[in-house]
Amino acid sequence: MTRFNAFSLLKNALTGHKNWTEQWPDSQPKKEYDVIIVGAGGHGLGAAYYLATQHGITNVAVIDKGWLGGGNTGRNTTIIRSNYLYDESARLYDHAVDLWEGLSQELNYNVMYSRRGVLMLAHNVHDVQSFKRHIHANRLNGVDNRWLTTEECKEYCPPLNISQNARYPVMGGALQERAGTARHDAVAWGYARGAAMRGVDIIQNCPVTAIRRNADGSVAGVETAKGFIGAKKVAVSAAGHTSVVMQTADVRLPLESYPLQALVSEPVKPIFPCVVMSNAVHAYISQSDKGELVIGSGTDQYTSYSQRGGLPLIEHTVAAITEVFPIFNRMRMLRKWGGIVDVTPDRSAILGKTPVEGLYVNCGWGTGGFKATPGAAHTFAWTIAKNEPHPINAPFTLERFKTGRLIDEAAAAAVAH
Amino acid sequence: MSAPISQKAPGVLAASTAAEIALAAPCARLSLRARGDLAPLNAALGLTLPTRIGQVVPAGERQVICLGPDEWMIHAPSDDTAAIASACADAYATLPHSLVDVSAREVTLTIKGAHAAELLTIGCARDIDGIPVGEGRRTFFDGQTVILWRDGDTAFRMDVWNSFSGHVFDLLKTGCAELAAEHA
Amino acid sequence: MLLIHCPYCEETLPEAEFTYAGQAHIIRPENPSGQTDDQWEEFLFIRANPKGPHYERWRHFHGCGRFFNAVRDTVSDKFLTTYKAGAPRPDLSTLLPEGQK
Amino acid sequence: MSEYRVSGKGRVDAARPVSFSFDGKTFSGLKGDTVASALLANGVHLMGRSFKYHRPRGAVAAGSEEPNALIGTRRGPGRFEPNTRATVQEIWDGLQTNSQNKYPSLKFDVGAVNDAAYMLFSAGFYYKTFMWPKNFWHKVYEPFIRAAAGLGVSPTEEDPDHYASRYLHCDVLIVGAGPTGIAAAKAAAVDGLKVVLVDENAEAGGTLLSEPQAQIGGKPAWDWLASELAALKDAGVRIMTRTTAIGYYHQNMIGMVEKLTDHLPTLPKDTPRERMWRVRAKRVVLAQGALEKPLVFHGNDRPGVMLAGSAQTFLNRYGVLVGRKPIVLTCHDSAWYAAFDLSDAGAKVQAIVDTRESVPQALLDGAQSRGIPVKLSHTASGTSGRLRVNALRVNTIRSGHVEGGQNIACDAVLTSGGWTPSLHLFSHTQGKLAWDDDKTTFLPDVTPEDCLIAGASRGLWGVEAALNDGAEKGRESVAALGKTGADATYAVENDRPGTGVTHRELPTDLNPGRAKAFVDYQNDVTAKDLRLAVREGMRSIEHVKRYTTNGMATDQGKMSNINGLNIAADALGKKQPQVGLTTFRPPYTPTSFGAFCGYHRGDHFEVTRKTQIDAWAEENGAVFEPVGQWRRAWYFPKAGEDMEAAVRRECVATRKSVGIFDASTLGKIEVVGPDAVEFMNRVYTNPWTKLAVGRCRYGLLLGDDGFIRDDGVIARVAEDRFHVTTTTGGAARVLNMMEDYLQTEWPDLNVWLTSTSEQWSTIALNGPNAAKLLQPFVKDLELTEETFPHMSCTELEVAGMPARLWRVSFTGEIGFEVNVPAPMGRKLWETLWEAGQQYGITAYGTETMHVLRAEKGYIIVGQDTDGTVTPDDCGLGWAVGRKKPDFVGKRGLARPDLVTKGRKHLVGLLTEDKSKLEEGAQIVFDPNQPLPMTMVGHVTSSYTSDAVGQPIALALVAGGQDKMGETVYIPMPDRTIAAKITPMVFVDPDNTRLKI
Repeated sequence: MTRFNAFSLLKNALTGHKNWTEQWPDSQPKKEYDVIIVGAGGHGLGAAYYLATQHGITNVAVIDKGWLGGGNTGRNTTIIRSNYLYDESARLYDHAVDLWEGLSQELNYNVMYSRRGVLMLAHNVHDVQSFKRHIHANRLNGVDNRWLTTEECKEYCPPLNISQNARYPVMGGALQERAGTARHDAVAWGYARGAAMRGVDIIQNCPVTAIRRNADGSVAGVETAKGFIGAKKVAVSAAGHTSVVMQTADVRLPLESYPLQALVSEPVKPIFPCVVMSNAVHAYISQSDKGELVIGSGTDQYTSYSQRGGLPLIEHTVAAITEVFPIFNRMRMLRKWGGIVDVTPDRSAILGKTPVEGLYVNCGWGTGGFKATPGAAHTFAWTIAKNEPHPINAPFTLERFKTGRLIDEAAAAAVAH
Repeated sequence: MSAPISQKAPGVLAASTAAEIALAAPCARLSLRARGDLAPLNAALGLTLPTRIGQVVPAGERQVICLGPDEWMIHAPSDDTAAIASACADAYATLPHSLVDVSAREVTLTIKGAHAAELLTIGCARDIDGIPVGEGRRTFFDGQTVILWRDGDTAFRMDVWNSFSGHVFDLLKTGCAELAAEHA
Repeated sequence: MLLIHCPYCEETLPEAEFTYAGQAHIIRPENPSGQTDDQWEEFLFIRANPKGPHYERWRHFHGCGRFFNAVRDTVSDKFLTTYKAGAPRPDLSTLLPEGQK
Repeated sequence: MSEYRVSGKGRVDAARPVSFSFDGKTFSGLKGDTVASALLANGVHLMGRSFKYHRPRGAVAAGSEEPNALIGTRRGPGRFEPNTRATVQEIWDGLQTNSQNKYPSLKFDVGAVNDAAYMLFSAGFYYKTFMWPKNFWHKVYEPFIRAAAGLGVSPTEEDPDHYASRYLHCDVLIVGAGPTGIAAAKAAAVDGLKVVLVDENAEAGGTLLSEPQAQIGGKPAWDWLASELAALKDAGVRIMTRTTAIGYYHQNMIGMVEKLTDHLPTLPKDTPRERMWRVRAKRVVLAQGALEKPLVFHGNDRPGVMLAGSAQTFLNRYGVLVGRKPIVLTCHDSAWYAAFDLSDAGAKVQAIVDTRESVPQALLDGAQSRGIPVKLSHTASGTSGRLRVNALRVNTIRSGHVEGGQNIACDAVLTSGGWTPSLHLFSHTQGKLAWDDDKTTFLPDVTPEDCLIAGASRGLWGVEAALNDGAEKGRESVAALGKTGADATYAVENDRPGTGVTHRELPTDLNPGRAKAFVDYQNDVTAKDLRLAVREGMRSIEHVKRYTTNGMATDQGKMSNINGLNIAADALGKKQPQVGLTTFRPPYTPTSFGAFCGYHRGDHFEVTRKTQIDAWAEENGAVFEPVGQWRRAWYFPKAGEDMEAAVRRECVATRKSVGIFDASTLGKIEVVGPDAVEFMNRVYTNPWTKLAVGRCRYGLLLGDDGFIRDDGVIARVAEDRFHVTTTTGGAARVLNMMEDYLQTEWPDLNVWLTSTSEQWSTIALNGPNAAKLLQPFVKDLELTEETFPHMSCTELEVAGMPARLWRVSFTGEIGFEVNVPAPMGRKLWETLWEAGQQYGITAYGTETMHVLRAEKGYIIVGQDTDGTVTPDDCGLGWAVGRKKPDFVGKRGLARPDLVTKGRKHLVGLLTEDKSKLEEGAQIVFDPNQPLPMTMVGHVTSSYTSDAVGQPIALALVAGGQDKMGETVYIPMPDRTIAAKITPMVFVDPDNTRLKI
């Protein structure tokens, strides 16, 4: 496989780009693998990549019902940050950011990790208290995050409306400068190329219909559209579809799948330097390198696999954006799309072993999945390889819903009084 | 800062060639909840409580709308409250129920004029034509719960909680002018 | 925006009047204190989350205020039926069109 | 009349000249022109620059699918939009427009250097480089790439226009007012059915506007159109023009955006710029027609190269010749008719170049009679000309082999690669598409929605076919509604149904690896890029699209998707359906944010709830804070006071004499019925059976997970009637939760819930003089310890107003809460304010309320708790009726982690250096540990306190209740603060101040 660099690009340019080779082959399934990963998104492909590079396990297949990277990996708003409140979350997401920063070089594939800063706006006293709590916790955890005054917010993000007469006045914000965005497709492609290079089979358009178990209850393999494929270990990383797949192994999860929408504007010259999140009005926005304003919306109220959200939610999201950035009112929406996010009761992921021997699960990321990709994949690979929790993913167990030891980022954002 | 709608004098608040929005005079509003054989309450109120949701039954100066399987809203002259309350109280032993005075909770806006129904479409998601004249519905107007009474093809009443009434009125007023310009 | 039939109002109305209330037919046990931790986890958190027909609850929040049950296909988002709270859980085979049974 | 304007042609108004500007130069057009047609009438083809290579570009199309001719449009301050389609924007006197993505000028753009290096900027090039040195990406490469990207510039001022929205319910909605849609509307317009016919163009008619030659039932097309539209209006059909159906949502909800003012020279009063229509239709007919496909060949993007059908439209609809010496390049019959029309209008058509070996005789005759040279079995391998095409390189194809070409001079190249049905809205319904091999295109298959698709959008060519199919689908639609539609069959003369063949790239004698044969014009994606993507392992059209950005331009692939698919499929050696079609996503055309916002901007973005006393607070200089949907008086600064000074004054005054506070936003629920007390026992943690009528009790509400959800004081008004209060933000949530349990779990209970939050205005009087102040206004009740002790409630008259009077305190002082019918609130407030002057009464806001309650150790749910806190955690164990068989949360409280040792407890903190802690600050036991530190809690509340004589704080600390008196540390960026753990009550622990 050709190594990517300016020189190879130039060389190929001069030869009419005829000599580039395919970045990953379209593999057909073998009879058996050491590890089968269900779901060829960033998380699944990443886990395969780290199994190969960190643990020397290369007899691995990544199986997807559709095209790789076609799920939430290719449908999210690419926000990356790690300024979470709880130690457990902060460690996991910060581990991810550490990996993000070197990922292009690691993969020899430019995933365009853009350290442009993520600014979270506080619109009321409660936000201020909550964000300061995050900032202090992050500081003592060694996680980058600092408070900006209203004026500093405006300076950092000039399109911001800081009029105190606004329906939701900006009372300051929490800034993580180390955070930013990345090119979502490139993440999937880069991991796929890296894994394939090391012998991992990537099997696309091959729905997994069931997980088969041995008489002793342990995992035997997966039933697929292309027949049964044996495996010593099966790891499910199927985002919105995880419940459906795990059900076939009689593992029932505290998960619900909701439609999540996002949209982009027509492309314009650079106007928006960073990422801004406003939880109070439910709006998330950045500008892609192509020039489009990339805007994240909320989830619809009902569970769904339709990847098709309603109009009212989009109306609210756009209204929220123009409330905070009135100059964008005459910009135009180019396209909007939907994804399916799997949500747990405490809004934190489930990442590790299951009651079934040899079956592992990585799910429940809600809207946080993309930013966690390298960190989740890296620690998930460890757990699959060693059959034990990685110190970083250890708290994200299934048991916590029984004991009540939740990692409740949602509750910590708390209810207004 | 203008006073809340509830502290304004009854009368026209906004008008255009398309429609007119007025604040109705205060009245008694009683939320009635009950299950089972309603006869004792019918007797107490001197009317037959409607049992189909949306149905309105007028009785003299009293008017009752059925809002739910066990819920009614009674509108009556303000000085009628005590009479209704004591009459229902007498029926309580035979038919336990809940009667709560919410007269001060909300205001009533009357919406009249050639384009009154169209005006409502700026905030009502449901089909206004689905509400027959002489009936009403509890429904949704730009995110707020309201009770919408249809008194005629082009005459409506809308009951709105105090703190939402300003928002709802401003929107109706904007629509009023918009429709006038449109049909000028 | 979905269209939802309220079994109490007997009208089919826009989703805007309704609020979603999660999976249906999860009955709160008579004596919660007698429940094991597993049972209580099941009651609080474990959800079917099916891809296809889903028994779920809605509330006609801006209308009659009633909570009611529905069966909705989570792939097409179409309602197969709605029914009053307390009514028995309808049999799927009576709801699905031929060929989908 | 400019040399390209043909008098007597088109639907523009020759008597109404309109002047507008483009890049500062003034141009003249006619009423009815678009910017594009007007510029073309002035011989201007160069209208923009492409995204990546900055190549000069002109209009290729005449409608909303235009990818090249994107301009900035301005109407004075605040009214500017980028990326407007010149082919859609109607001109009006004074309209200012400008070209985009060029520097310094459209004619000379330095960005065009990229074009020279185009071999470098191949598909996905940026994934392969810009990686070294590592930190250069952030500092050098990305800023460079970003600056190069984007088309127009963003608006920078606030938008002065307003926007609107409406709901619309109808029986039949027909999208597209071409022949198909009009025939469908006519068939559906029966029995008073509500029929709506929409079209994105300024006038209805669709194809008919470009085909005046057609004779429908003996009538010339335009006469027929006029009479049909009139008839439809008479029949009550609502015809909406300049209205785009942008998206097809669940259960036949269609979003439509109506443009009301962008075409007007002056803005009418009270008229929104755009209106979002949320349409709910019982049946929908999609009649969006078809889009012409460009041909893919080297230099096919040069200004002057455009779609033949669009040239025909520019001529017949706008009376504009796109060239005097055009040449036609095609593989489909339709382009021949364009040649004929232009020729008849006086253009000297240089040749008709058709790749096919044979075409219908009628076409050959038509060409011959007009003296147009015909070149069958010919292809084109290039164009020349710098800013405008001046020649087409034409080659002979002999037995599949392309021979050396000859240049034919021309001033326009009219191409047609055939037609693609418009399936956008059909796809929004999640409808399935079926590949048609003969037509080499996708056709609609089945859709889950109550929707039919008709005419050209399902592959039927020609006006007659469109009319008859439209009529049939119209009838089908109303038949589904139990009605019988009007019968009609249409016969059309001079119709132009055509056929043709499909190409990927046109055959050429040049090296295809070097060709600049564009598929996606705007994004500069060439056939070569698509083949490269496939070579690199991109096997699905989704991957190819994302890797090359083909189809991701602002035309959303209208021009490029099918050509891209054909080329990718060929490269993969697969059939198109195996490669797949990228899903169409809303909106159909780019739609302004304003249209989505509608009325929800500024003050109306979301409702702002205000109490009856809010206006008084504003008049008296209050500063407000948003709390949920409410705005509440935060504090009442006097001249020269900052927040801290004002709050200290309010606190001191209240503890010294009397303060008045607006508590009206508290949620209130009336719980009534024989089973009221049983219901309360089940919902709240506390026991209620023994609470006497006329008494109040603090109530604590948990979720079934055992964590605190809400709290409030609750009064037993009668045996079977409770007056419950909730937190301000919790009101709706708590009532919903109660209804949920009542309706779903305990339907047997005879009890009902009614929200009375807004029935009452609630005024709180607190302070040693509160009783003295209030006494004169309450006859027949002595406000003494004996007659009306703390936590009493009663119904009586206060200042002549019917009231519910409570003796409660959220401050630790003697306190009363007076509830009066809401609208009387301000009168009572002013009465008490008046009378209170003798005691120096002080109005206080939420901040002072927070300080006073914290001094007394009262918690605020949501501030001191965060959804992970149990009653025991915050010292409220006493409020839990453990003997009760059950209450919401009882089982949850018994879960392992909720009974484990070392949970975080809410305690008081006093700093050793008397400094004020920051809310949210984290707490550690060992200040000298390295990062990451082990945090054992955080500060939930912190205030300056004159009553205590030093700042106080509440904090959650691990095992805090067992660590009284111990020291903890709060490491701040600049220094570490030591604080001592204390009980939560800082003021008057024995409640002596509560006594009158």
